[in-house]
Amino acid sequence: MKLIKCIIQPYRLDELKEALGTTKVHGMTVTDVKGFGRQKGHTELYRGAEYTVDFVPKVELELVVPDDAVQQVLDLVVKATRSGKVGDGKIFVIPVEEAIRIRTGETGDTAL
Amino acid sequence: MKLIKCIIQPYRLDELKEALGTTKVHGMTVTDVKGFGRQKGHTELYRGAEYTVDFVPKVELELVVPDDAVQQVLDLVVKATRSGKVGDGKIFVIPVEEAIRIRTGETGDTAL
Amino acid sequence: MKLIKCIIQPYRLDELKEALGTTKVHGMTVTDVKGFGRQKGHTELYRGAEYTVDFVPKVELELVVPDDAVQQVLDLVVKATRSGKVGDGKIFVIPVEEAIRIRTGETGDTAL
Amino acid sequence: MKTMMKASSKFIFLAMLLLIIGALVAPALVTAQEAAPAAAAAPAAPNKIDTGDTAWMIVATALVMLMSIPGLALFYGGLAKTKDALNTMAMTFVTFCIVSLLWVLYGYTFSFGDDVRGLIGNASKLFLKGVGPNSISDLAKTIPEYIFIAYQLTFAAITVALASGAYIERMKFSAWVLFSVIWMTLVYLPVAHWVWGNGFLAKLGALDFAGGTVVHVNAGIAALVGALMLGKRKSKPIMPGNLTLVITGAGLLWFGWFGFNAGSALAANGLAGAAFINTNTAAAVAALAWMFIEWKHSGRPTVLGLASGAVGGLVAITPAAGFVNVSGAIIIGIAAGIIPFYAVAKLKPMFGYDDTLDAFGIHGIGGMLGAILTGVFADPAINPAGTGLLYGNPGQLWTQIVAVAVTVVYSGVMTFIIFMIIKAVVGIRVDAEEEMRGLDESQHGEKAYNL
Amino acid sequence: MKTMMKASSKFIFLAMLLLIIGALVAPALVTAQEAAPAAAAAPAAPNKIDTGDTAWMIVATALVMLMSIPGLALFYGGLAKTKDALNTMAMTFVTFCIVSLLWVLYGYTFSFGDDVRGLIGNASKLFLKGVGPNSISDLAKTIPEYIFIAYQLTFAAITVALASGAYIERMKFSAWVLFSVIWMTLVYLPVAHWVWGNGFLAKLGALDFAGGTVVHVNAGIAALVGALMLGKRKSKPIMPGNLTLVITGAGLLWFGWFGFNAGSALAANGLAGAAFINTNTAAAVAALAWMFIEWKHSGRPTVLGLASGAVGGLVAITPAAGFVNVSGAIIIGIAAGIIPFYAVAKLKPMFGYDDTLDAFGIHGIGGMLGAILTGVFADPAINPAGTGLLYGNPGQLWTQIVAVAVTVVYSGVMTFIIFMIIKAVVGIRVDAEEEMRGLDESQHGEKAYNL
Amino acid sequence: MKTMMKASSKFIFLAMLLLIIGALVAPALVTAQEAAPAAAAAPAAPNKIDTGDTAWMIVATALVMLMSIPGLALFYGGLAKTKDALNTMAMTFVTFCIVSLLWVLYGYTFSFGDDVRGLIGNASKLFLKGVGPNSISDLAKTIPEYIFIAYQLTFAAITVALASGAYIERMKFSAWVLFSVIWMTLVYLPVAHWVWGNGFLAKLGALDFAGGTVVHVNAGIAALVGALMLGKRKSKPIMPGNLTLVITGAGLLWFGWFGFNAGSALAANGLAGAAFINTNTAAAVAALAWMFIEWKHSGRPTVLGLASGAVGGLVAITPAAGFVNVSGAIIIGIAAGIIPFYAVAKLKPMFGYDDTLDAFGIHGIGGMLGAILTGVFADPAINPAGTGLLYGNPGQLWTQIVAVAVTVVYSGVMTFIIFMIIKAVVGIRVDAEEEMRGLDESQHGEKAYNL
Ligand SMILES: Nc1ncnc2c1ncn2[C@@H]1O[C@H](COP(=O)(O)OP(=O)(O)O)[C@@H](O)[C@H]1O
Ligand SMILES: Nc1ncnc2c1ncn2[C@@H]1O[C@H](COP(=O)(O)OP(=O)(O)O)[C@@H](O)[C@H]1O
Ligand SMILES: Nc1ncnc2c1ncn2[C@@H]1O[C@H](COP(=O)(O)OP(=O)(O)O)[C@@H](O)[C@H]1O
Repeated sequence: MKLIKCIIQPYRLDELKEALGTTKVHGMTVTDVKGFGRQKGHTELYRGAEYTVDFVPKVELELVVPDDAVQQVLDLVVKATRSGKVGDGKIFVIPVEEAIRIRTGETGDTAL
Repeated sequence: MKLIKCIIQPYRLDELKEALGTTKVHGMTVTDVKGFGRQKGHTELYRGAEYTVDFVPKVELELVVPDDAVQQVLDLVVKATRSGKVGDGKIFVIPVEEAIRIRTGETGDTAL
Repeated sequence: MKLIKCIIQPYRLDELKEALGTTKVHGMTVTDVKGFGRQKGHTELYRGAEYTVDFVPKVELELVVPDDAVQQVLDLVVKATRSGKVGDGKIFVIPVEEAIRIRTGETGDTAL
Repeated sequence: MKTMMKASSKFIFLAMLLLIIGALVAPALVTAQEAAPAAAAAPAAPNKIDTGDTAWMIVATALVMLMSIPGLALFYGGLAKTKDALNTMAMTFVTFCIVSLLWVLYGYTFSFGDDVRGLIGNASKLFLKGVGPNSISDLAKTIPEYIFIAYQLTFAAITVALASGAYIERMKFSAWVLFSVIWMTLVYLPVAHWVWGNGFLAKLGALDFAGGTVVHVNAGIAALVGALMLGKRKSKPIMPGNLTLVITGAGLLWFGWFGFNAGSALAANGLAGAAFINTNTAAAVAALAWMFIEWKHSGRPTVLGLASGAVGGLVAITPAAGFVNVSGAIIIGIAAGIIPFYAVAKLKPMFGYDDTLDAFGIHGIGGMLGAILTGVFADPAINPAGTGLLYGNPGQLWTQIVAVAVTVVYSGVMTFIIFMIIKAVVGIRVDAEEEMRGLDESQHGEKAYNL
Repeated sequence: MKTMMKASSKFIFLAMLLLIIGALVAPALVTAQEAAPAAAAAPAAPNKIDTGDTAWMIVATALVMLMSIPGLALFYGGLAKTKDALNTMAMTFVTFCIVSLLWVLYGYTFSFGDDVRGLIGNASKLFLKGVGPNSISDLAKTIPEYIFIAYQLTFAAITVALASGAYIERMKFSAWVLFSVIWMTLVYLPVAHWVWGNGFLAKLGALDFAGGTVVHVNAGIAALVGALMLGKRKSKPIMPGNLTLVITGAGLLWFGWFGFNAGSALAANGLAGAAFINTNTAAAVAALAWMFIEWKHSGRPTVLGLASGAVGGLVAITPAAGFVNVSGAIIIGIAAGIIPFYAVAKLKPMFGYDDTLDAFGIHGIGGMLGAILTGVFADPAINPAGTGLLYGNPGQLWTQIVAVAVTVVYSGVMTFIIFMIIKAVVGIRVDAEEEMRGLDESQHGEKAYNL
Repeated sequence: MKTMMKASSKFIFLAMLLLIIGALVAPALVTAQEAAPAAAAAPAAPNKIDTGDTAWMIVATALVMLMSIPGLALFYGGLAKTKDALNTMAMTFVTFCIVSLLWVLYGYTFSFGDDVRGLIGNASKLFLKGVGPNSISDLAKTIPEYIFIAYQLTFAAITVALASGAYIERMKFSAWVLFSVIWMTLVYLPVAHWVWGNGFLAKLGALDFAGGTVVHVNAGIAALVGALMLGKRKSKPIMPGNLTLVITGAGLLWFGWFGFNAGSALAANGLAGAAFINTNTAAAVAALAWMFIEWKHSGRPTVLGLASGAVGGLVAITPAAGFVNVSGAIIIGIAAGIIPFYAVAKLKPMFGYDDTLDAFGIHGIGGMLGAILTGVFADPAINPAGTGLLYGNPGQLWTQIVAVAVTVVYSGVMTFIIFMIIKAVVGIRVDAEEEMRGLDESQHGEKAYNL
């Protein structure tokens, strides 16, 4: 199994969810995060002063998928979230040694 | 060392913390996350309209533990958070190559 | 590539960002988290009653870096965030098998 | 573009419909009997300042000001998405400021100056020329004219601001600023004159105690037309950012509305008392009606439902407050809790216009409801100036319908034109990407919360 | 069930205790001298509307309305957990609406209609029959009766709403709606009549300028009994969701309280002035007293302490506002800052009842404190209608104790019965899982914040 | 320490400068013509309570109270960082309570007691000795003295609270409590007496209708000096925690300001009417001016700009409200929107003092602006008590400058001394680590939000 970590633009989340609906990925975990990278933050105003907010709000998806599904999911994610503009985000693939579904105690791919 | 990622029901956190108190796990990191999975969200009302909130609020625990403690922790987590109802959550085990305690610079298991 | 997860004191973030500016780490992802560990939370008051908030607000940085940059980054992080006081935080190093830049589809180190 | 087409076509249809109504009711104009406007409710003694009346009207003016900032700003701002909350509040805030200035420059004289052919006030009081601490208007014979001017100012301001509820989350701030200036000038001033400045609707005998047509129908139609012109927002779902602000805003609106309705007696007297208790009763009843309907309809009663119902009740009782008795207020309250609910829950999805915060659904519909029911329940025992259908004067109902129809047509047509002009000059909508990032950041470079 | 046992047993004990007190004070009934109720403070001239008094009372009525929505709604809603904030606000909101309706239907006549055997008002003014813009009540001889009706309405509404503070985070919304209807009818109406409608407590000479017993003791006891009946919440720790709302609410309560206390003079006169400055002084002193006590006790002064102390002071000065002088107000303020603090910090944990927001600790205790101290500090130089122990009239203290005891026993017993009935009809508590998810979602399908 | 040096040196320079001004204007003292203080605006009839005037002044007093809690508390609290929000609100809250108590003990008599050598009031009314429900002050001949006392109390309270805006996010709460007590006693009481208690500035003919110098210049200078003494905060960037609170606060300030300015007529009359409309006009114009300047300057108009401009306009019109005509109000409004903007955007960074929320930039600068322009635009047709430069009385402008200079010097010097004393006694700043954790937790053990 792999943990696929996707850091994407918040407003891409819905499209991505739909796209994944077509796969055998049944679940995912989403976190609001602050991103630092090539895409720069915006400037805010305060009584004539300007200060830059140096981070960009992003959303981080964590998907654990069976090895055989990884490639398909990666393609889907890229397809659903690419705009070609700086800030589209990143995908990281991390090995997972075990997964357990708490409810049933099932382990391995069947736990996903 | 392993990183044990547990995605659980928010209101199970306290019980789980107590349970872990009995082990040699000294610390953990907790994040509020949104979960998508078999357990569906609820519906909210707005002037006669109903819209479904499709995610479920969850809590993600990250515990890094020595290899020899993994099994014990897994059992504890399952025991403390299982209700048998859909939505109990998942546990993922991810390999960790190194850990450092910033304060002391200690590394490896002693850093945990 | 490695995923370097740093759990640090929130008010150390700026210094750390500056420090990293000097390296070839171009991006990072930051999450607000609650930490449990040796450093204990504080007590709050409510009409003559005292209750302890048992967690400590922390910030979690996720940095994916090429293998050859890991050591340098680790040193920098420790340098930038160590105060020697309990609660300085932890660093965990986790293997990453693949990285993709959504915008371009680039993979591997060049995607970072 | 497509939206545009749909919008205008929809609008044309609407206009047609109403012009027909207008035509139908023409005869009524002939038969309609004379009747004094609400102002006449004040004692017809020689003009002399009464400290008690003045005390009340100073406070009433402050109360209506409070309805805009922060009342309406909170009610609307809390319902907006968090990323658009400040922009929504800014719309009400800037409008109150703009109208405050224009009102003393020319607004007051064109609506309350001496009547010119029943259509508009004359320019005799441009820049408040000739008004001093001792001046008293014939429309309010026991208070300083300065207070009467300020009191009417607050009505003009909130009327414009109300329309913003249908435009938020996509309208350019610059366009809104322009809209406030033009709409207040070309729409509010004449309509206010027609009804309250001894204009033709007043002469016609239309009853509007505190602004059912002048304020709510007027703003509600502007809301609908503007929403059609702006087109739908990109992101459908409603996400009230902060409902605690909505409840706070609703409370302040209710509180301020006592100044709005009881203040329209222009004196501290029994009529103000009647308007006060009618206002409170209708608001409470409408809140309960909406809550129970929703409980039945959706299975749970909502806090937003209570607040929306209360506002609906306040809107509907506005034209009636100083004319009906408590039973009338209760019936109006029930209607005002149920009908706007269905307008919002069914009509809006059916026609598919994007009235973001239901400014039309609640103020437009509620205002028409109140204006018409005033013609039914006006009880001469409460106010000799008004006798409704139930008390043997069916003509009044007709007159009310005429007044509503005239307002609907005029406000509708003018709003359409004004939007066309603004569209040509500065454009009316922010671009898609700004809309998605939120108007707080794109229009103001600010963020509501840094928690 | 167990909770139930504990609850009732605790309650029985309480009831016994108070019946004994009641018995002890019986003799007082005989010796107690006549004294006019606060209302009599208004000039006894022939009934004629005074525009100044009317102006003030219209505003005072609006101010007391503001105390409920959004005042109390914010004060309570901000203290509730975020997941229960809207439900908490909804309780006050819906109660204000329910009472507003019932008051004009039958509430007013049963509490202020002509006295029937000192127990209740007669039905002569059912549906406000016979009341018009020119009516004036003998209880307020210089203002329109409509305003007097509305003013008294706002007192009834907030009294019921106050009790909700002890019930939140676990009570069914439907049960609360029922409670509002029944409790207002069976408890508030008679008690208000006894004290302010020339009922037996008025005849007895009990002094209650603005509602120490009628409002605060009454609601405070209902709060305690209800909390016992409901039992403890599942999750202990208090987690005030938004303290900025609490401070806002406290400020609006303070502001509105001027209408509550100074308005109880029913006129714009020197007595109102005295009530005003006493109110402000007691609130300020109590806030400081609470702050310093807490500073000593817990090492730091809290903002919630300042706000809670202020409310405690406002509660305690309520019955005394129009009777004591400024020194009296200062002493009452000190007591009201310290005693409720200990009631909340020590008594509650000791007895273990779950009075979520300390409605009993602050309103119950503070109300008794104020009612009794009124019997000590009432200064005839401020108001001839009241002379306290310090000014040579020990009987007054006794009378005050009687009034408190009667209210405690009646409110306690009735609340117990009402809860039993509601428990049987719809149940009083949400199930454990709903409580854990939060009442906003389970009862209303809403969420306070989407930030 | 270094900060300390910089602070004091900066201050010395400031003081020198002003002493020179003071010297320069000395001659003016001789030539200055007599003129009555604003109070004289009330009719000079025999003292008799007028119910209308009383009704208005009761409400006006409540309105000014509302300006502090929650008005200013919200305006400041919403601008503070989230971790310091409660402490910021607590500063205003505790100050209002402290002043409320001290005012009835000795504040009133020392500022409004019979004049002693033009410098201070005598102690005849210590603890309000001799004041009762029927007392009437010669300074307000138609309302109960209790109301006059309470009204003046609210001015004293908000003046002290205003200064806190420059101190927040680093000042010890205990130091602030001490500051409130001492500054109100040694600075506010005498200055208020000089201008309103028939003190030497009144005799000199200084015009200050509602507190331009007494309240805003006074507090603004205290803000600047205190900010210099406290030194800079550790963390630079401003991070307004919750701008919805700021808008709410601004709205409540605007609303309450009607009580502040129109109430300063001390009666419900045409002068109050003039003050009312001037207040609203100046606030609106200043808000627009600030918005447009910022739009030009930074490319986008901000909501905070609208709110800040409105407050700036309210500040500047305060001394002028009852003296100028509407045109005067418009010009003052424009100046008050532009000049404070530059003071905040340019002056502050230039000199580098850390006036956290621009209490000096807005209240200090705006107050001076208003006080001086009053000497230019005072129109005898509005108020015979004041004739400005434009109406042929250049001396008035001079007198205004004198009054401002005297206030600046006195307030500046005294604030410096008071801070030195407090620094010695309890210290003025929290330690770096507490500052970083936030003052809510370190000073109060509380957290604004648990969302
Ligand atoms: N090395 C990295 N480690 C972790 N997160 C990263 C890294 N680089 C970028 N990110 C995340 O990806 C987001 C997008 O990256 P950015 O450089 O802005 O644009 P792009 O993905 O188009 O190169 C960043 O905001 C950050 O959250
Ligand atoms: N494949 C997955 N990858 C990451 N997180 C997952 C995955 N599947 C489930 N989750 C997380 O676990 C939570 C519980 O899963 P769900 O399917 O709802 O119930 P159950 O765990 O009982 O099967 C989800 O809300 C989601 O946060
Ligand atoms: N075993 C662990 N797994 C995950 N996170 C941990 C672990 N131990 C500590 N942490 C995180 O590191 C933070 C700091 O650890 P703590 O024990 O408080 O101080 P120190 O790092 O100085 O030992 C904790 O608040 C927690 O967020």
